[in-house]
Amino acid sequence: MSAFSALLSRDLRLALRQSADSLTVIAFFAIATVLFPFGVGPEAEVLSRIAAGVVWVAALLAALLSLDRVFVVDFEDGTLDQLILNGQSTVLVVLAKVLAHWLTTGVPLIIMSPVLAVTLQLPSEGYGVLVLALLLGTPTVSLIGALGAALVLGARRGGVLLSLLVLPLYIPVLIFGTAAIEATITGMPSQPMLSILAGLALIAAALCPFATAAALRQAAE
Amino acid sequence: MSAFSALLSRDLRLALRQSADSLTVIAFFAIATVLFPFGVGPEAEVLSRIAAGVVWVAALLAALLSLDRVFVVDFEDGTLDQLILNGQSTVLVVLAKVLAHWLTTGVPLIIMSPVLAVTLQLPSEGYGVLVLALLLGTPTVSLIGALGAALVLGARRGGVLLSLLVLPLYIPVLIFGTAAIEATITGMPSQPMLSILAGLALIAAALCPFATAAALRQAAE
Amino acid sequence: MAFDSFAAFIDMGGYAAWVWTSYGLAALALGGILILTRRTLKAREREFETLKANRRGTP
Amino acid sequence: MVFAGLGFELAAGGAMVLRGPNGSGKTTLLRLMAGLARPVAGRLLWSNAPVEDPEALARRLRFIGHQDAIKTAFTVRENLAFWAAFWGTGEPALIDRAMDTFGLAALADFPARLLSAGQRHRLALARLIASPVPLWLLDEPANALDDRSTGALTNTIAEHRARGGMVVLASHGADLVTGGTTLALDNFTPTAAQQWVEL
Amino acid sequence: MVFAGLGFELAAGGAMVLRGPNGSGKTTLLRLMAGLARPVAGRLLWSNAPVEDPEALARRLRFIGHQDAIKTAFTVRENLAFWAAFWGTGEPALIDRAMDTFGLAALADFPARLLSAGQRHRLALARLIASPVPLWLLDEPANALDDRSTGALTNTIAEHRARGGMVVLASHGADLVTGGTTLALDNFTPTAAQQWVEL
Amino acid sequence: MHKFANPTQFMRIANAIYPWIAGLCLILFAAAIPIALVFSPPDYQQGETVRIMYIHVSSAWLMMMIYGIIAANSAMFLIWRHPMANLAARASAPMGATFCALALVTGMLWGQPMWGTFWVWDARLTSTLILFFLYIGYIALSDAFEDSERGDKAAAILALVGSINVPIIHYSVEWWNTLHQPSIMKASSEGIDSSVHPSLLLPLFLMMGAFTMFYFALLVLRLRSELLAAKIRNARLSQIAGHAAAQPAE
Ligand code: HEM
Ligand SMILES: Nc1ncnc2c1ncn2[C@@H]1O[C@H](COP(=O)(O)OP(=O)(O)OP(=O)(O)O)[C@@H](O)[C@H]1O
Ligand SMILES: Nc1ncnc2c1ncn2[C@@H]1O[C@H](COP(=O)(O)OP(=O)(O)OP(=O)(O)O)[C@@H](O)[C@H]1O
Ligand SMILES: [Mg+2]
Ligand SMILES: [Mg+2]
Repeated sequence: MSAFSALLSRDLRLALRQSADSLTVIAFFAIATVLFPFGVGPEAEVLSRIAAGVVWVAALLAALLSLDRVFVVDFEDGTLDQLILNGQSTVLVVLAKVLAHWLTTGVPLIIMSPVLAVTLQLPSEGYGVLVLALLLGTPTVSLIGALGAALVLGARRGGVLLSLLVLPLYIPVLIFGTAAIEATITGMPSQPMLSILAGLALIAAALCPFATAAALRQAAE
Repeated sequence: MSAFSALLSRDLRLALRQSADSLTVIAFFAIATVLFPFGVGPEAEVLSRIAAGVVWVAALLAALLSLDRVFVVDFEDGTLDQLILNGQSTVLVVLAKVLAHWLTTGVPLIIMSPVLAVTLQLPSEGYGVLVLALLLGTPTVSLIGALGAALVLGARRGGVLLSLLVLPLYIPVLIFGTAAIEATITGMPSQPMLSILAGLALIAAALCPFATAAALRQAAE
Repeated sequence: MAFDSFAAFIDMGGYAAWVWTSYGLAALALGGILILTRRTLKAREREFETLKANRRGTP
Repeated sequence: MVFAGLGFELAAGGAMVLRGPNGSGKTTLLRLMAGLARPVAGRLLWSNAPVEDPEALARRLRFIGHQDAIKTAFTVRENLAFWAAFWGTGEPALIDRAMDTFGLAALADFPARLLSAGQRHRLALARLIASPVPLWLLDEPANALDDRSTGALTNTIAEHRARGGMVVLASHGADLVTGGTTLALDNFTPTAAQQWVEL
Repeated sequence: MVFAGLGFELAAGGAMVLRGPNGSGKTTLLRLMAGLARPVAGRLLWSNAPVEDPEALARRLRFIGHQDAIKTAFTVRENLAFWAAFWGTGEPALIDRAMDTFGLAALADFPARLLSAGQRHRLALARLIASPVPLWLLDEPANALDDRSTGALTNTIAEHRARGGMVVLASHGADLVTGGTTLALDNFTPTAAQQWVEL
Repeated sequence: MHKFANPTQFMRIANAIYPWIAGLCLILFAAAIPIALVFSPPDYQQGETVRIMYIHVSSAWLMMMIYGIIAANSAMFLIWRHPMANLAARASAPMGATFCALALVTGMLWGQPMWGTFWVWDARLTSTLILFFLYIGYIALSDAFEDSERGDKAAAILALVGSINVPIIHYSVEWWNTLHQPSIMKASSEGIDSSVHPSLLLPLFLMMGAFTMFYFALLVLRLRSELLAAKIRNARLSQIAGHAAAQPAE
């Protein structure tokens, strides 16, 4: 367990040391969201119609950009070899890194999302469920994304390939995440979608860490 | 000039060696575009209303992801030092890399865009001008993106920071690119917007390479 | 025999465009992958032969 | 890439130097022994039994390779402290001893980004002291070191062996150990023969 | 970080060895001479005149540092051929000579990814022959090389000097040159004094 | 098991049965195409468009079966390191992607006349699309590495993780109520009131058989091809490795 907490605190400190880091994820999220009114035009009814979808898509793309480097730096400077030789289990390493990623990107995104929803004129009933849906959805995003990041370690054009692998797997999260918000806005119960989001998170938590650990070990080989 | 063509052909060969490479950029473009109907819902009139904007935003994000690594790899393996010591000018290096980037990502994106416009139900008058606008806009994207990539060399989480620096500069391209398409669809002349796009490309071509070269020399120091 | 005439067969009860495109694309896809497979196989066989010949050539 | 019929023994306090021209397989063999690579054919034997539990093996060895595994945003001390905490062996006092031994004490609060090539490599080696284990696998440990640091390394290895530790190292230059066995790897043969390593 | 009052001369056929403990500033000085870093204060003099045109200086020198600048997707030959074409000096025959000299001929069509540490470094050094220039700046060129390759490097440097070339190199181990001057860098002092290098 | 892991043995068997598979494939196609296009009756609801079903359902079946085969072979490759399992998975992927694309396109071509739209975002269609992206991802990942072995293993892990999508595709029509047709197999075992009349099942099974045999026949050819590629690579490497320890001239 000491390995887990040592690694987690190292990753958090590394993220804090460059204080710009978490900020940049949020900033990307903000800018990508703000690009839409430019591309689509400022009409309120169009914007509020697409608001939930745009916030989710922007959050996914922001998470994706930050995922790109979850393992790459450690891989390239030889740290990964040493992390694997921890005498316990590579799954531990994966869990620490995923948790650190979620804390440094998922959480800031969740905190930021209501503000952006305002600029996109999301109807006010939607805010609570937007935060809740992101809270249930972002862990899945980090878990699946870490698997993708481990798989593309050492590949050329890793960033693009990562998106290719991971974005399709995000589709269910995106569908149920926006459906929950749409449901609330139109006065329907959002609870079924939210439970599916929770279920997806559980499935991802059960499968992804092992697959990620396997991918890391074979990347080191 | 021999340095320019040697570097250009090297970058193209590096890209071709993995035949999957250009494909992955296209695939990202496709997936990011396809994500929108998931987020926004499948109604034809909403989709066709936002089609032009979504295609442009997806193209920008795709270009952005691939820009991430334009200089990083050369920087990390020491190639950049040697490229700067070319005995001629660093601008040459920048031009070759930007051209290679545009040929391997901008051109495939342009070719792909009409297909994606179909899935988003863009009105049929828009296709020609979509291609034309991308043709005039993507060089600017590559030029500005290379500057951003050079600026963040050596920064951790380079990808995210890069997006942050570069995305706001893309806004004019995005605005006039989509405006040209909207104009055509609504039966107005698109020529003014297209000339502005061409003007932006010229300004970028005049300013960016020098700034990029300076940033690269700075990064090597 | 489900059709009265050749014209009816081509017309597919008014759904010619959908039915014939489906069959056409299927033929194209299966034929395409068959041809691609055979072509790479032939190319590799040739390459392997020359490689073996070269090896025999150089002691 | 496989080692044709390769075997050697290493007792407590023993040392082995891998020698051989570039590309003879020294790095490959060290990574294989560390469990970072798996043999294509054949087995890795430890005390004459196949390694069943690579995790237990990993707890007993430390591999220092061509790459330094240093975070440039951290100071020298933070780098050492992280690995000691992560591996869970060693105590805080050892971190200072490690920095003293490899002449890094003056640089303790220096960001690792500013270190020279040799200083970085010394920081990597300092982990051997900060987080002790019985078996050291060192890939060209004297690379980029100046004479004084090479001396410090030689002493460190000697002390480790005196305490019963084992060392396997790859080297081109001067011998860093006295009285160890030498394994010449010239006959690294890329054939699919059986391969085993016994420790 | 600045060199306090530093000056030396190098004639055609001359050689200089930079020596000093880790962190004494050898790499920094070499990068300064290459024009990759700029002096904080003071000037870089070449034939007693300040360097006005760093591009012209760059055409006359080759810097081989700790990093190898090798594309692992390319073969050994492709790597060499690219740099020769990029720098525009040298002819195709020289590429083969370069590979012969550093024992890479058999590996010519091998992807560079598969090379060992020493083979990679030899590939980096082979650029000196494939794309000739008068001044060589070499940072610890014998790192990771086996004995035979070190011999080949020594010969190559001697031949280069015999043809009137100049070499500045940083080294910890054996001397790679005969009869050159040695600059001991122990007194690298991190103060803001004037600094100049004359070649 | 071990006998099949040996490439030479395996290929001997595969080459021996190849003519039979190929012949069976030709016969099945020769029977299926005329029956599907000419001799079978139109559906009472869907009219002549039902003829698309023979292609659509056969491709859909193949794309799922091939993904299953890839996942199984990937597991064998990761656990026992059977090189043949890896080659079989690699050789299958492009065919799976082709059938998947075919199922999607024919589904869209059927959807337009039946549902009035090419595409809806329902569970089956979405999960099929994800399968297509998984195929593309598998292929891209397996040759994204300079070291082909790295690509093989990474792609194998992806294939295993992605395999949870296959049951989702199959059961999606039961778990969520959708526009898409429920399962035929279930409908026909209950017999009556099936949207798929027994006279339509004959051409469907013939076509499925023909597609399946087509896949296996092509698999043999592609395996032969992959093995040759591996042999060529090895020959190249050993040619060089013969001198790998070559040393500088002094
Ligand atoms: C793009 C659109 C479509 C897609 C992606 C799609 C996908 C699939 C898939 C994956 C299956 C195999 C399911 C399994 O065997 O478990 C299937 C079967 C089937 N599809 Fe579609 N389909 C599409 C459109 C349609 C349309 C428009 C119809 C008819 C109106 C249709 C009718 C059927 C039938 C009858 C079956 C066989 C039922 C079964 O075995 O489950 N499909 N389709
Ligand atoms: N997949 C592979 N197939 C064939 N040969 C390979 C493969 N990977 C590596 N090699 C060869 O194995 C050798 C690598 O050996 P290794 O890196 O262990 O050498 P080394 O003894 O550490 O050399 P150095 O002294 O240069 O560090 C190289 O000659 C390389 O060409
Ligand atoms: N920005 C800086 N401020 C202060 N000191 C610095 C700075 N950058 C580097 N240094 C110091 O300068 C030295 C770097 O010198 P350099 O890398 O040239 O050493 P070297 O002689 O090449 O050593 P080695 O033999 O280890 O390669 C280090 O001691 C480092 O601490
Ligand atoms: Mg080595
Ligand atoms: Mg140095």
